[in-house]
Amino acid sequence: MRKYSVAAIVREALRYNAGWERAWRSPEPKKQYDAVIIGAGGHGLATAYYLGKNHGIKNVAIIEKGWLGGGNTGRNTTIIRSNYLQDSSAAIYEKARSLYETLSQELNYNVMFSPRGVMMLAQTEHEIRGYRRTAHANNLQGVETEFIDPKTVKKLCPIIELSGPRFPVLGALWQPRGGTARHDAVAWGYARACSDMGMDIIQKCEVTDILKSNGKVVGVETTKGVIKTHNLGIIVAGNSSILAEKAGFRLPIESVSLQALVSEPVKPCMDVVVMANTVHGYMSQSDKGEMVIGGGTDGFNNYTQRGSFHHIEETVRALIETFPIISRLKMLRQWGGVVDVTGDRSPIISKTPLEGCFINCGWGTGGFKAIPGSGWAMAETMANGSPSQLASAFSLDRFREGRFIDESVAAGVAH
Amino acid sequence: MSDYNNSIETFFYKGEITVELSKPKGMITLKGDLERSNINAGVIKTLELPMPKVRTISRKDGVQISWMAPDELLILVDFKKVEKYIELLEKNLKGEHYLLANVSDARAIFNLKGKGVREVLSKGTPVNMETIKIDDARRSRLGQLPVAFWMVKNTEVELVCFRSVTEFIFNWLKVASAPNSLPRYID
Amino acid sequence: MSSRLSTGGKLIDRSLSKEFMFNGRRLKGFEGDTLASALLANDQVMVGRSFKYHRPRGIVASGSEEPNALMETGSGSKLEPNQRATTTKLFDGMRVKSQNHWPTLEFDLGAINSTFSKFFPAGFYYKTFIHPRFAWKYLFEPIIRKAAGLGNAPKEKDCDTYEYFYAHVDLLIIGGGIAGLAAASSAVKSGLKVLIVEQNDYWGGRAIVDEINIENGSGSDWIYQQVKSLSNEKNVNLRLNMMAAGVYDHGYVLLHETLTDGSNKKMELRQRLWRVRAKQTIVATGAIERPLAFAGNDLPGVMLASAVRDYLVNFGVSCGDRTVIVTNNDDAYRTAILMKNAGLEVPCIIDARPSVSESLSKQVQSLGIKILTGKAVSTVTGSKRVEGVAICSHAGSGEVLETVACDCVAMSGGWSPVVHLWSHCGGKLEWDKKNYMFKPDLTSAPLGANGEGMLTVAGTANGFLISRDVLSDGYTKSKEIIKALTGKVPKISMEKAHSGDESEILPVWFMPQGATRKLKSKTWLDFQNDVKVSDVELAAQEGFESVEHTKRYTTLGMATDQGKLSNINGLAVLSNSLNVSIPDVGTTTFRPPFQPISLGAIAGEARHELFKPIRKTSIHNWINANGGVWEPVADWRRPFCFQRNGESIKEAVEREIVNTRTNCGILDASTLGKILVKGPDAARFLDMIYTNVMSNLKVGKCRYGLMCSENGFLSDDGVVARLSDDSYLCHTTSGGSDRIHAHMEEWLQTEWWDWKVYTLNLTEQFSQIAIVGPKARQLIEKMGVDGLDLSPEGLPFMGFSEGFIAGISVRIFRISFSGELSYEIAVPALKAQEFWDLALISGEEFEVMPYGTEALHVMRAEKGFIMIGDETDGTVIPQDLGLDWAISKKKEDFIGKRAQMRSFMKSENRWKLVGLKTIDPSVVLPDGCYAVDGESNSYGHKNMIGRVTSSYFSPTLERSIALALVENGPDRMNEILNFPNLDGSVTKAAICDPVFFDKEGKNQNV
Amino acid sequence: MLVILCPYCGVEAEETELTAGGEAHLERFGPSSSDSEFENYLFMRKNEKGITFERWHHTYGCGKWFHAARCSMTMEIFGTYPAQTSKPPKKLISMIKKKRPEWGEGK
Ligand SMILES: Cc1cc2nc3c(=O)[nH]c(=O)nc-3n(C[C@H](O)[C@H](O)[C@H](O)COP(=O)(O)OP(=O)(O)OC[C@H]3O[C@@H](n4cnc5c(N)ncnc54)[C@H](O)[C@@H]3O)c2cc1C
Ligand SMILES: NC(=O)c1ccc[n+]([C@@H]2O[C@H](COP(=O)([O-])OP(=O)(O)OC[C@H]3O[C@@H](n4cnc5c(N)ncnc54)[C@H](O)[C@@H]3O)[C@@H](O)[C@H]2O)c1
Ligand SMILES: Cc1cc2nc3c(=O)[nH]c(=O)nc-3n(C[C@H](O)[C@H](O)[C@H](O)COP(=O)(O)O)c2cc1C
Ligand SMILES: [Zn+2]
Repeated sequence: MRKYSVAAIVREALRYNAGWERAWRSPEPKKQYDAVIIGAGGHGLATAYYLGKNHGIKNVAIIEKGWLGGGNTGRNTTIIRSNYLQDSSAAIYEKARSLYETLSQELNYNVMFSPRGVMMLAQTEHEIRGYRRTAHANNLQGVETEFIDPKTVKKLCPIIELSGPRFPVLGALWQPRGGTARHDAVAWGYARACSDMGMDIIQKCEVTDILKSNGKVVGVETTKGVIKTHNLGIIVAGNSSILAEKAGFRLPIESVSLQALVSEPVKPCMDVVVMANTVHGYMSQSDKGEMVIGGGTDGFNNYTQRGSFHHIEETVRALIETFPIISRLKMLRQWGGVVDVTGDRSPIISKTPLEGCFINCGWGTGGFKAIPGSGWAMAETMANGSPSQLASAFSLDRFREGRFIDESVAAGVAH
Repeated sequence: MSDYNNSIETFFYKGEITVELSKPKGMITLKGDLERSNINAGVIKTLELPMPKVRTISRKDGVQISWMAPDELLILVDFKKVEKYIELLEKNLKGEHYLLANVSDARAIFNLKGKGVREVLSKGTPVNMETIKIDDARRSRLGQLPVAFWMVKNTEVELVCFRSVTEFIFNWLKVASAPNSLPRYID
Repeated sequence: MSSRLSTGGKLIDRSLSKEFMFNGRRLKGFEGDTLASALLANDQVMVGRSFKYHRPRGIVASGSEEPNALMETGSGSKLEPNQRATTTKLFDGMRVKSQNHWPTLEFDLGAINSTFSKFFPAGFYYKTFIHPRFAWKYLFEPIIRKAAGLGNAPKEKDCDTYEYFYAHVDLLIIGGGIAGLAAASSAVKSGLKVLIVEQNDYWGGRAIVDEINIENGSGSDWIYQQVKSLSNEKNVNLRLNMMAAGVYDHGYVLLHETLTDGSNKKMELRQRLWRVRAKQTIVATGAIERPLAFAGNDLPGVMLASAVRDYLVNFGVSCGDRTVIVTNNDDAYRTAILMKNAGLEVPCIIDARPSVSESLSKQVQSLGIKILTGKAVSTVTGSKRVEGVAICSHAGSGEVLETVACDCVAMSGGWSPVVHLWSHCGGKLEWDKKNYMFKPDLTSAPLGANGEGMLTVAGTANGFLISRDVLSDGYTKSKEIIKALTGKVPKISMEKAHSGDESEILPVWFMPQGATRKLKSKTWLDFQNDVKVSDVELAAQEGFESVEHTKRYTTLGMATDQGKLSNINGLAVLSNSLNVSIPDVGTTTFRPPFQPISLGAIAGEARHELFKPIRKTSIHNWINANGGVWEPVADWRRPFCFQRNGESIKEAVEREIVNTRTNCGILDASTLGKILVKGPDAARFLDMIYTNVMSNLKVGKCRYGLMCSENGFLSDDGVVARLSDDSYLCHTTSGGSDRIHAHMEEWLQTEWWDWKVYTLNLTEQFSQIAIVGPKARQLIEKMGVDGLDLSPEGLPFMGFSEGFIAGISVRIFRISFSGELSYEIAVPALKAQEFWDLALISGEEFEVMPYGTEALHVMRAEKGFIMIGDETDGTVIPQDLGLDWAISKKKEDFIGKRAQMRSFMKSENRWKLVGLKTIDPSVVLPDGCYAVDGESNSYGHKNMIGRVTSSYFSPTLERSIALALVENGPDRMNEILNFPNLDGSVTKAAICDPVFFDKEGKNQNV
Repeated sequence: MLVILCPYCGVEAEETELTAGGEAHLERFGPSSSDSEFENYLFMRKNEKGITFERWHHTYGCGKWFHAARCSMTMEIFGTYPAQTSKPPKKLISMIKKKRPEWGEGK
């Protein structure tokens, strides 16, 4: 793989960039692989990458029905944080966040991880208590967070209105090394590294069935023919129920549309990520200058990547109340993604009733931040055939046992 | 008595339409199977009014029955006569399965008058106001809040909301009927 | 130079002149001008800088597709960045600034990027700024952010207002060109309710400029007549300044109406967002001309040929003294002819096609315009504006044949139907092989609620380029829809437009055909985002083969114009590089809004005091005037405490507690939910809803009950009173009333629908006033009771009765959340303030004082009572809280019972409720802190064994108290736990009974 | 932005007047059920990509729960019916089959 560097850019510039190689190959599928991953989103690609890197399993195919990174990985609001409450969540999200810190160097691909800080506003007494609790838990979990007062909030983000008529800002939970990353680059960086290890990323190829024999997985049927494997990872986010059905089991998942929008770009006016959960809105400013705004989910199953406009209205109202100066900015584009929401809103990384078939799903509205950690844990689970330490709490049986991982409890939302 | 009694505060505004909080009215919720002849008969007998058809009201001389749901009516009478009517209803519904409650204090009624009344409401309700006729009743939302309303004249609507949000609804209506703010779309 | 001609200009009124300021320069325009036409009239050709390279940018287009002319308008609370000059009306006194440069538009330091643009090809940042790691946040990222971003965000609050409007129509027609107007006139007699909207402030669309003939008159006359007669029709509504922003499921169309031009300095109603429900919609949005890609095509002065024509005809503005036309189709010849006829120079038409039809060439040549067929632009010369074009053969690689001096280049690459709205909700496109454009595939329409198509397209938007076809398509599509809606074919006379045929377009996506890499790296596709032909080719070369990858890698089409001009050319370049057909490459997804719309308009009226409803109790205003410190509780406001002059909040709370425990306190508890449940099956129903048994509750008695979700977790609690054999009044928490009522109805309607039960939420019918403390009974008696026996026997603890106090009809409950003698009195809400006032007067001698929620919370914690939301958080089951006594063992079933049988819920190691006393009684444990045992868990975290759920300083006990959930807590009495603080210190506290005060209940049972 | 007919009050209600309530026709499992029956009932969902039967509540209206048959890909509404039933009406089923012959009912 050609190394990316300033020197390479200069060299290429002088010959009109004639020498750049493909970032990833687009091969035809082989007949058989040691492991097959369905879904070339961030989680699928990261899983493949760590299978190769951490476990030496490199004869791997990643099968993608569309274009790689085109699912939720390509349409999320890129918030990265790990200030979760429960131990199991804090562990995997912090693992992911810390991998993000060095991901650009590791992949030799600038994913623009920007640890600009994430603040979650407390706007009721109840929320203050909730966030104080999270700060205490994070302190014990080794996640660096603190509860800050309104003055500090204003200093970090001057465009916030502290004394909204309805919900004044009473403080915030602050994670200084949370932030954002360039979502597409995360997928592209992993894809390039996977391809470089010899893995096959097969795009425009849909898995149409899962082939089994004696309760074990033996391969997949795709629009490009049958591909054999004994180690299968289903990592398809909003489409999880459909593939699970083909594999012969059901999931505690509903697919709903989650929306987002961007404003027209403006010069930097906001240096941190702000989430305001009482009024339901969150916003950050991208490096290009757009205000990136996350909306709400529809209450009904929806596979269209579109959503209902009233969620956008609700979100925008909340954000104008929080950041009054944005009222005269304009919405440039809105879109939706099909997210997979579980019964306790926490993800699933698990073995399945079908031997040799593993699933990673349920990241719902908040799995971008988890990509490296999830890939790490999923790869370990697939390589060993049993859940890794990081993944063990996220198994499918937790619903039967009543062992939920409920993060909503501390006034948190899951983005 | 103190001056803070927001429950009897006056709310009045005149813009494109006139918005006025009505004097407290007697309001009774009746829940019961409206298909049952005994219930029907009991209501008709007590109020001396026909049963309203689906999504309409029937009214006469200060007494009104508003259709609210297949099993729910809102009965409007003189504020002072609520208890009397409840007693009568209980008598006339004896033996039936029903629920009856005085909700006069739980709701506020606004009177909205003026040519633009349909347009003002169209700023906040997804109901097609163009098709709402005299004596039609609807439950829907206005902005973010649940309301019910009925058309008493072509230019007059009565709108019911929860009492706790009287002021909010009033402010909303005030903004919506600000001078020169109507699109002049519905004539 | 660009200038205002002495005559002409259909849209301007020369008698009304307007002055405006551009970058501090005082300029003149006329009524009817857009900001863009006025700038051009003043020879302001350079109007901005591009996004990435900060290259000089001029006006390219005349409508919403304009990528370059983005301005800052207004100031202070009316400041608005990125205003598109081509769609902004000029007004007198307007102040405008150009954007994305420093220090000035003409001299911009950022333009250094342009010098080094070679080194910033598509995606360059993914390949660099990787080392050193920390430099990204502190060095590279800030520089990149500053360079990008176009205009400045406002600094002040928006002073204007916005609103919504719902409209319901049978037929919505979007676009007021000839196709839209024809469609509307078809519908006149149908009786259908029709709304036709046009984004411009005039009707007619392109036909105004490209004078066409309809029947025996001019197109303009026809348009005038149509609008006039439509305006008289009752069933047709015509609206200008209304832009269709988005199409959503089930016929929901968002229209954005502009109500003001911004000239008013005061607050005004600025925009209205229409939410239209249309049974059917006709999209007649016309087409957009495509630019041509050639080297230097981004220089100010290079414009769309149709725009040059628009400025001339509509505004009397010449975009250049010498205009060279570059084209691949006949349409641009119109511009040549018009310019020439206006007395301007047109040195030549560079036509990439090998030949032109005889009639056209004769016509043009007779005017003295040279036609250079088979030629192309090799490069445009000039630095900040066009100075000339170097001409080459289209077939070659760009070898210059001759150079022609000019100050304007008018280009036309053909037309693309405006298919955005068709596509928003799933309409598919097909490739028109004749005209080389994507047009709607009418067999794959976006579907409505009934599964049938809800949208159709007419006119140019449907791919018809000749007015004859456009007009007839307008009529035809409308007739089809009317037939579908009414079952009748409308009888109307379809008027005819006359137009000659045009010769075929040559597909040219960049020129010359064999352009070198060097030329391609100067050939712009996306003018705003600085995406060049070479960038798209590089993306393809690097494997970004999907059009979506190319878009995201190069940012093609992601600017504020959303690629209205650049997308098709970009696709074509990509298809060329990949060697696949354009339809196989496909388009990127069209998303709302059609044009950017303000966030203010999206928020509508719901701002400031209308942002979110506040619910107010009957006592609200009194509380507000008497020192109440508000706290939001669900949608209500409740007083945290009543602060007196000179008192801190803490002091106020302590005073309220001490007074309530020693004298008497009064509390507005009206926000508590009150749900009436009635019917022969009410008892059986409540046995399912509550964990405890309610069927054996005696009439006249109260019982504290718990409710769980079906998933087993505690969701609400409250006191249930049995009013009669078949009716109960269920009290819920303040936040719970609507939720619990909905929960009950859901179960009744969807599971036990044959049970005879009705429920009604009576929360607001009654205000609930609690009179609490040792002197409570005396106080109420002093108020004067009628029909009530308040003696301990007459109204014992957990009893209730009905009667009158001070002449007000009440229901009085003897329940206590404070551990004191306590009466909760339900009075009709309209009487509540009167009751409150009377209680305060009567209570004077008993030193009655109002208290707030914090005193309430402290007192309940002193008694070890749980609070939903404090001790519970959605993961706690009643068993965790020592509430096993409230969980019936007898009942076969209740909501949540099965869930609580799962292994994890029965686990030995659950965290359970205990009390905590800090070793140092003056130290209050921080809210939400955790206890640790000194070990590490499997993740390497410090092992947590419990957490504080409520923590207060108790003035009653003069020490701190806390409630906590601790692993096996009740078995660990007196054990000392360590609670690490955030500053590294540790607070020690001993486990104790959660009831800190009056465990035997002496105080309340009096 | 859906519009769904409430079968109780006959109102073509807009989505903002309604609350979505998830999969319809779930069979409740109580204390005598097995762990996996209960798990299935409470959590496992068909989550159909295509025709789904689901619950809706006319919140800003008559307050009644009803059921709708809807396609989660096209948003087509095939019909609505009262919630007091444990399976969809036969007429509705045959109507759907006619419109979508490839549909496999009740997977
Ligand atoms: C609007 C929005 C905002 C969000 N904001 C945030 C945020 O701020 N922070 C955050 O952390 N998370 C956020 N998320 C969530 C985050 O985007 C997702 O959790 C994450 O991207 C999921 O990644 P994935 O790889 O699991 O899924 P995807 O990226 O969706 O990848 C799944 C892939 O599987 C493919 N696939 C599906 N079926 C098949 C098949 N049969 N055969 C082959 N391939 C198939 C799909 O085409 C797709 O490419 C947001 C999501 C959305 C929609
Ligand atoms: N020969 C050619 O190459 C060529 C090319 C294009 C157009 N034309 C001519 O132009 C005319 C086209 O007539 P037409 O009626 O189809 O189109 P038009 O362009 O004249 O009218 C479309 C109208 O829709 C409006 N519009 C677009 N998007 C809108 C939105 N989102 N909301 C509200 N309004 C919106 C536009 O402002 C415009 O006024 C014909 O005379 C045709 O011959 C010719
Ligand atoms: C963080 C982020 C920033 C974005 N910024 C822009 C932008 O500046 N311009 C733009 O046109 N789209 C922007 N998009 C939206 C994408 O164009 C696109 O709508 C989104 O990825 C979903 O894909 P789809 O619309 O093709 O379905 C952005 C998306 C994300 C996730
Ligand atoms: Zn209804």
